[in-house]
Amino acid sequence: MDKIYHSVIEALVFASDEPITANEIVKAIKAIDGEETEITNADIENAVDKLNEKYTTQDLAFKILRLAGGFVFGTKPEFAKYLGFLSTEKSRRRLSQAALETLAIIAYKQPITKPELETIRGVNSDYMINQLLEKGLITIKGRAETVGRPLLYVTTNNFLKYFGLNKISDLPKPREIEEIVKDQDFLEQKRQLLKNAIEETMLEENSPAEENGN
Amino acid sequence: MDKIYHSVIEALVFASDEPITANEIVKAIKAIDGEETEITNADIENAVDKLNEKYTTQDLAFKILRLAGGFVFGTKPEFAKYLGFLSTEKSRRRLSQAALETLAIIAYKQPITKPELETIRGVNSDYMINQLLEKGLITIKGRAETVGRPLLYVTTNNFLKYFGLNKISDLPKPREIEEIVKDQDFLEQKRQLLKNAIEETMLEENSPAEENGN
Amino acid sequence: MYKIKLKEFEGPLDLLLFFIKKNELDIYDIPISKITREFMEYLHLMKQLDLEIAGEFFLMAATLMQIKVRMLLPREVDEKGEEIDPRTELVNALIEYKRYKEVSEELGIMEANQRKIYYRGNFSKDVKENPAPIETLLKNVTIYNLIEAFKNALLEREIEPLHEITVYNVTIDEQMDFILEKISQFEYLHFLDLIAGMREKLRIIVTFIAILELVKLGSIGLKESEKFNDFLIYRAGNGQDLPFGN
Repeated sequence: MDKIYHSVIEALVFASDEPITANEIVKAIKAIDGEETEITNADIENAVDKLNEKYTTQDLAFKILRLAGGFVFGTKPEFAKYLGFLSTEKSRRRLSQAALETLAIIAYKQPITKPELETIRGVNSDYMINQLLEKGLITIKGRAETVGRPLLYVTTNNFLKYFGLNKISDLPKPREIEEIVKDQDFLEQKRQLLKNAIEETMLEENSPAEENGN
Repeated sequence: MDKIYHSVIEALVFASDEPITANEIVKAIKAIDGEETEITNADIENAVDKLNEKYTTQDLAFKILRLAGGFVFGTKPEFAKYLGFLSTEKSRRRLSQAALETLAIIAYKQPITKPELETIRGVNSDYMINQLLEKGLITIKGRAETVGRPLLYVTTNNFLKYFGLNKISDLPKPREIEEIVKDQDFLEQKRQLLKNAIEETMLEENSPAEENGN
Repeated sequence: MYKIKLKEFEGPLDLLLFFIKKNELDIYDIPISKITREFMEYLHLMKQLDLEIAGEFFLMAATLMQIKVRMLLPREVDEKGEEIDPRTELVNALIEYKRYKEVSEELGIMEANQRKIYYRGNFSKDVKENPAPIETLLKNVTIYNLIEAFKNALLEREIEPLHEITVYNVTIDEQMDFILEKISQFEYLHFLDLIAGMREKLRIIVTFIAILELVKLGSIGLKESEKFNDFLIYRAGNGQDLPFGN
C-alpha cells in the first residue's frame, strides 16, 4: 500500500464521528482513486497500528481505538479529569447493578428471551429490558421458535462502544462453574465449615431434627 | 508552562464540542490543578503553535485551527475528496430518522400507497421512497383498487435480513413494547424506597432477624 | 452483629447468595433450615416495615420450605440409583446467577474505564466534498428503532393513549356532507385547510376516504396544489344533484 494512504486513513478516521470500519475506508479510497486501487482491510489494520506507534512516540493525547468493529480516535484516560470539566455528557448516570447484571446475561446468552433471562435473574425484568432498549444497549432480533414465540433480545453496537469492546467475543469470560466452586472463597468457606458446624449445633439445639440436610 | 500542559490542551481542543477559547482552557486547568497554577492565555496560544508545528513535521492529517475566537481541530483540505464519503453527523441523523420512519410505516402498514404513507407522515415522501427502493428495502407490489390505482409498497426479503427477521409477522408489535413499559417506573420507585428503608433499619439497630434467628 | 451495610438485593437469588457469603456457607451444602429461617425473617422485616414484597420472594420462600421438607424424607433416587439431593436445582440456579453477577462487576469496571475516554467533539472544520448520504442511510438502526419510529409517526397526531379504544363520532357519510358543505361555499378547498382543525388521526383518515368517495361519485375533483403533501378540492359538474341535508 502506498505511503500516502496512511494519511488518508488517518484523515478518514479523524473526521468520522462514529467508529469507521476497515471496509468503509477501503470503499471510500476505491470510490475516489478507482476500483483497481490495491488496498485491503489488512492494509488498513496495519496502517492503524503504524499510526498509533507514531502517536505514542510523538506523545499525542489521543490515539486510534478499535471499537464496535471500527476505528475511532479517543483520548488517553489520564486526561479524563481535565476533560470532565468540559462535558456534561459524561456526567450522566452510570448503569445500576441490576442493569449491568441484566446486560451481562443478555450479552452471554444472546439471543435470549425474557423468560430465559428472568429464570437466571430470578426476578421480573420488564423494567430493566425497557431501560436497556431505551438506552440503545440492547435491541430485539426476531422471535424464538418456542411456544408463544417470545421476542429475542441481543446487544447492540452501542453496547460494544459503551464498554469499550471491539467485538462481542472480547467480553471477559464468565468463570466456569467448577472454577467458582474451587474458588478461594469457597475453599475458605469449606475450612470454615467445621467451625460453623460446631456453632450451628449449639444454635440449633432446639431443633436438631431440622438439620438433616447438612 | 509545564510541558505536560501541551497534551492537556491538545486533549481539550480535541474533545470540546464547541471551539474552545484560551480562557476556557486556562479555567479548566486551574480548576483541576489549583488557582495558583501559572498559566496564561498567551501560554495557550504558544502551546497551540507548538502543537501545530509538531503536526506539520510529523505529517499528520489534521491541525488546530483558530475559529470564532477559539480552537478546533480540522483535517487538512487535501483529504476533502475522501471525506466526502462520510456524511456529517447532522445530515446523517436527519436522513436516517426520516428513512427509518418511512420504513417503519411501510413495514407495519404494508401494503401501503404513497398517499396513505404521506397522510401518516405529514410530509412528501418521494425522496425517501426512492432511497428505500434503491436500497432494496422496499418494493412495489401491484396497485391499490382505489381511485387513481396508486402503487402499493411492501418490504422485501432484504428488509427482513437487515433486521434479522424470518418473516414479517416476526416484527414486534408496538403494543408488546408498550406492555414492557407499563407502570414499571412506579414499581421501581417503590423498590428503591424499600431498599433504603431496610438499609437504614439494619444499620441503626440490631435487626429483629438477628435476635429471632438464634 | 448485623450491622453490615446491606447492599441492593436484585432478587431472592441475590439475597440467598448474600446469606451464604455472610455465614461463610458451602454453596454445595447449604444448611437449608438455617437459610430458610433467615430468608423468612427478612420477609418478615419487610412486612413489618410495611413494604411491598415482590412475588419472586414468596415463590422462593415456598421453594425453600419445600426443599426443607424433602430433606427430612428419605432421599429419592435417579435412574442410575443415585440419591437426589433436593437442593441441587437451587444450587445450580445460585451458581449460574453468581457467574453473571461476577461478570456484571467486571462490566462495571469496564464502564468506569470507558468513561475516562473522550471522543472528538467538533467536526465543523473538516472539509468534505460531495457528501454521499445514501451510503449512510439507516446506519446502525435496529428493530427497536423501527418500532420507536412507527410509534412516533402515529403518536404525533394522536392525543389519546395507544391502548385506549375511543369511539369517534365520525362517519364517511358525515364527512362527505361536511366536504360538500364546505365546497359549496368556496370554489377551491385546500386539503390541508380542510383537515387543519382535526386532531384525531382517524377523523383525518375518514375525511380522506370521504374525499375519495366523492371523487368516485363525480361530485368533486382533485387538483395538484403548489404545496407539497396538499391538493386542491373543487366542485365538479354533478355536485349539485347530491343531497347534502341542508
